[in-house]
Amino acid sequence: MTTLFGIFLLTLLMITGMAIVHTRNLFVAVMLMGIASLLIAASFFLLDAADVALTEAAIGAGISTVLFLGALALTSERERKRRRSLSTSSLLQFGIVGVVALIVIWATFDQPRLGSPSAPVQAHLTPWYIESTRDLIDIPNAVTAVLASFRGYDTLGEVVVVFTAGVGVLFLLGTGASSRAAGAPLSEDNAGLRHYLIPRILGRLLIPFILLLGFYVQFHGEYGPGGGFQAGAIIAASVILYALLEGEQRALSVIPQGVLLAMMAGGTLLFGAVGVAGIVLGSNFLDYSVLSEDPVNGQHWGILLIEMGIGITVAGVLISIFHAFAARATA
Amino acid sequence: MDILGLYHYWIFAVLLMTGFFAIVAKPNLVKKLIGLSLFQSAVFLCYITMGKIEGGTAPIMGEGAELFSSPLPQVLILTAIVVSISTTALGLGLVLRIKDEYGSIEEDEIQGQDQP
Amino acid sequence: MYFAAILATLVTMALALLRAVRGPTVYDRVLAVNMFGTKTVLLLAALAFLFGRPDFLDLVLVYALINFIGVFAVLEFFRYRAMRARQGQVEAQRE
Amino acid sequence: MMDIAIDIASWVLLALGGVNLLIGGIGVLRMPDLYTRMHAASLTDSMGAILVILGIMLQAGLSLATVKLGVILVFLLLTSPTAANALAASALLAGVTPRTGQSLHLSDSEARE
Repeated sequence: MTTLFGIFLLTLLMITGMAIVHTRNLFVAVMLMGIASLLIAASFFLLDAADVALTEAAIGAGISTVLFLGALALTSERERKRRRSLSTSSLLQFGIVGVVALIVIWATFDQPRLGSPSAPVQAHLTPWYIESTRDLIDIPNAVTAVLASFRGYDTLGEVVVVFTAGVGVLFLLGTGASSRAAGAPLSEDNAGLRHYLIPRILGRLLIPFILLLGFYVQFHGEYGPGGGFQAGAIIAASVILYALLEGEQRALSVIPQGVLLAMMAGGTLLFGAVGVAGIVLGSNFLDYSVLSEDPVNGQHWGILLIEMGIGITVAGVLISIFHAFAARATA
Repeated sequence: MDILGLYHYWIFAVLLMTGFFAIVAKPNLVKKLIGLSLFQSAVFLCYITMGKIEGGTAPIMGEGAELFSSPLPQVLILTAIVVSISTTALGLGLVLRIKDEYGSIEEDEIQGQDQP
Repeated sequence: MYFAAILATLVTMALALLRAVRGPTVYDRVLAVNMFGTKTVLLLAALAFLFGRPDFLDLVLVYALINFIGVFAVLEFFRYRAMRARQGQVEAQRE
Repeated sequence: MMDIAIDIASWVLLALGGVNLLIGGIGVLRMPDLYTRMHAASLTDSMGAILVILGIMLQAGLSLATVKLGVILVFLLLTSPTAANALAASALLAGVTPRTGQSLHLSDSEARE
């Protein structure tokens, strides 16, 4: 029965995807992307991936829409109309896409069926991870254990990629500090959604709860779905909500750009430092067992610290990216 | 049951190609990035589907849970989602700079300006 | 037990999606997205209980709180667009 | 005995919630203009959500899950009317006028002109 639910959701997703590509109005495309993100999160949940669904919820529902709308506000909202004739190049495009689609569908016939217990994924690695999480790390959430401990190198790489992307956006768009210093102070009219009284009051009411939820997800990540990536995104979303309500200047005066840069670098450094601490205490890079007398307790400490590093970096990067886009809009 | 078991993968193939079509055929750069995110989503779903096990539950141990789906694909995709939003932001930043330089975000117009 | 509610939610989601695709105005689409969000919250809440893992309600909580930001982003976008249009008019009158 | 009573009550609530959701969904699709559609959408957000979540709450009994469900319901009941209010206000400011009288009989495609 749940398989049928999944099929229904995925069919809706396919329709949404086609509508996204078909429409010429980019604003509509972004709205439909919001729906697609909700459908994807629901599908993740049906496929037993609660952590991934939480990540998609934190990222797709808020931050992704905000970024795309910011880019649309600064460019144009519509695709330019092109003459509709079946030229050779458009035939070629349809041909290539069709052929590749057929190849991919053909390749799926070798895939193990959905949920098959004899699939290679389930063969030896999954039981090993589940067993070892119980024995070596002793936390309920195997995803957090794999993310932070067994595949710590991998996660360090991902955090560095997020950090690098954030630095890249700041290089491309600037931190906005120079234009703000030179330009006139923003008029009242230009500062957030001040005229919408009800949303503004309610938004201010909700921001503390979102922040609280962010911290809960951060520190509860070992026991339930959650962890640093999700918590960073949720905290960034609360700051972005504040910036939307009160104007970007206010948000920047609460968390200045310097602090954001320190968060971006500091979180990544914290992750690396925990790894180096493992070497200093006489074991391997990112081996947390030596952080405490008791190896299991050491693992707990290591996971807690690096999840904090991840959360700080992700929150810093996402808020910085938002400010970089917003500063361009008000300049 | 065989057909239903593969249906998920077919949807991903179609979604993958829908995104790919936007990347190849649409001249608008923002639309290309939207297509790229669709493409990424299809890959994410494909990975998560592979980790699912019949009758299992999410790999978070609790009372009454015996059989767990694979945590490994979930870890890979969890980080990939955050990386994908960062890289999409980087792409959008590039688009904004291109708009500054060329005054357009349509691919053919930009190429037209490059060839005198 | 939960099947009736889940099925109704899924059908409502499909109807909302149809409205989002058909439009006709942008506001209809924003309305559809917003409605889709609350339906997802209900769907995930019912699914969490169907699976017998009520501790996954954290995820639903995130959705109930964060979905809201999209609407604010849209409002800000409309406001910015209106402001741009007004600026454009003033400049056109000056010339 | 008590269990059966609770089961029946939660069945009724869930089914009624489902009916409300469906009615709202059909309304969103069939109503003639934006404001009437918002009316239908708010039916799913209020009655639909309240009944479904109450139905689930009865099943959960006295536990942490019930508290979480209550919090979710409160947040839903706070946010969705606010979003609807903001949306209606900005649509009205942008010049989307409610349709009245004769124009109600126009179809979607004519109204777009």
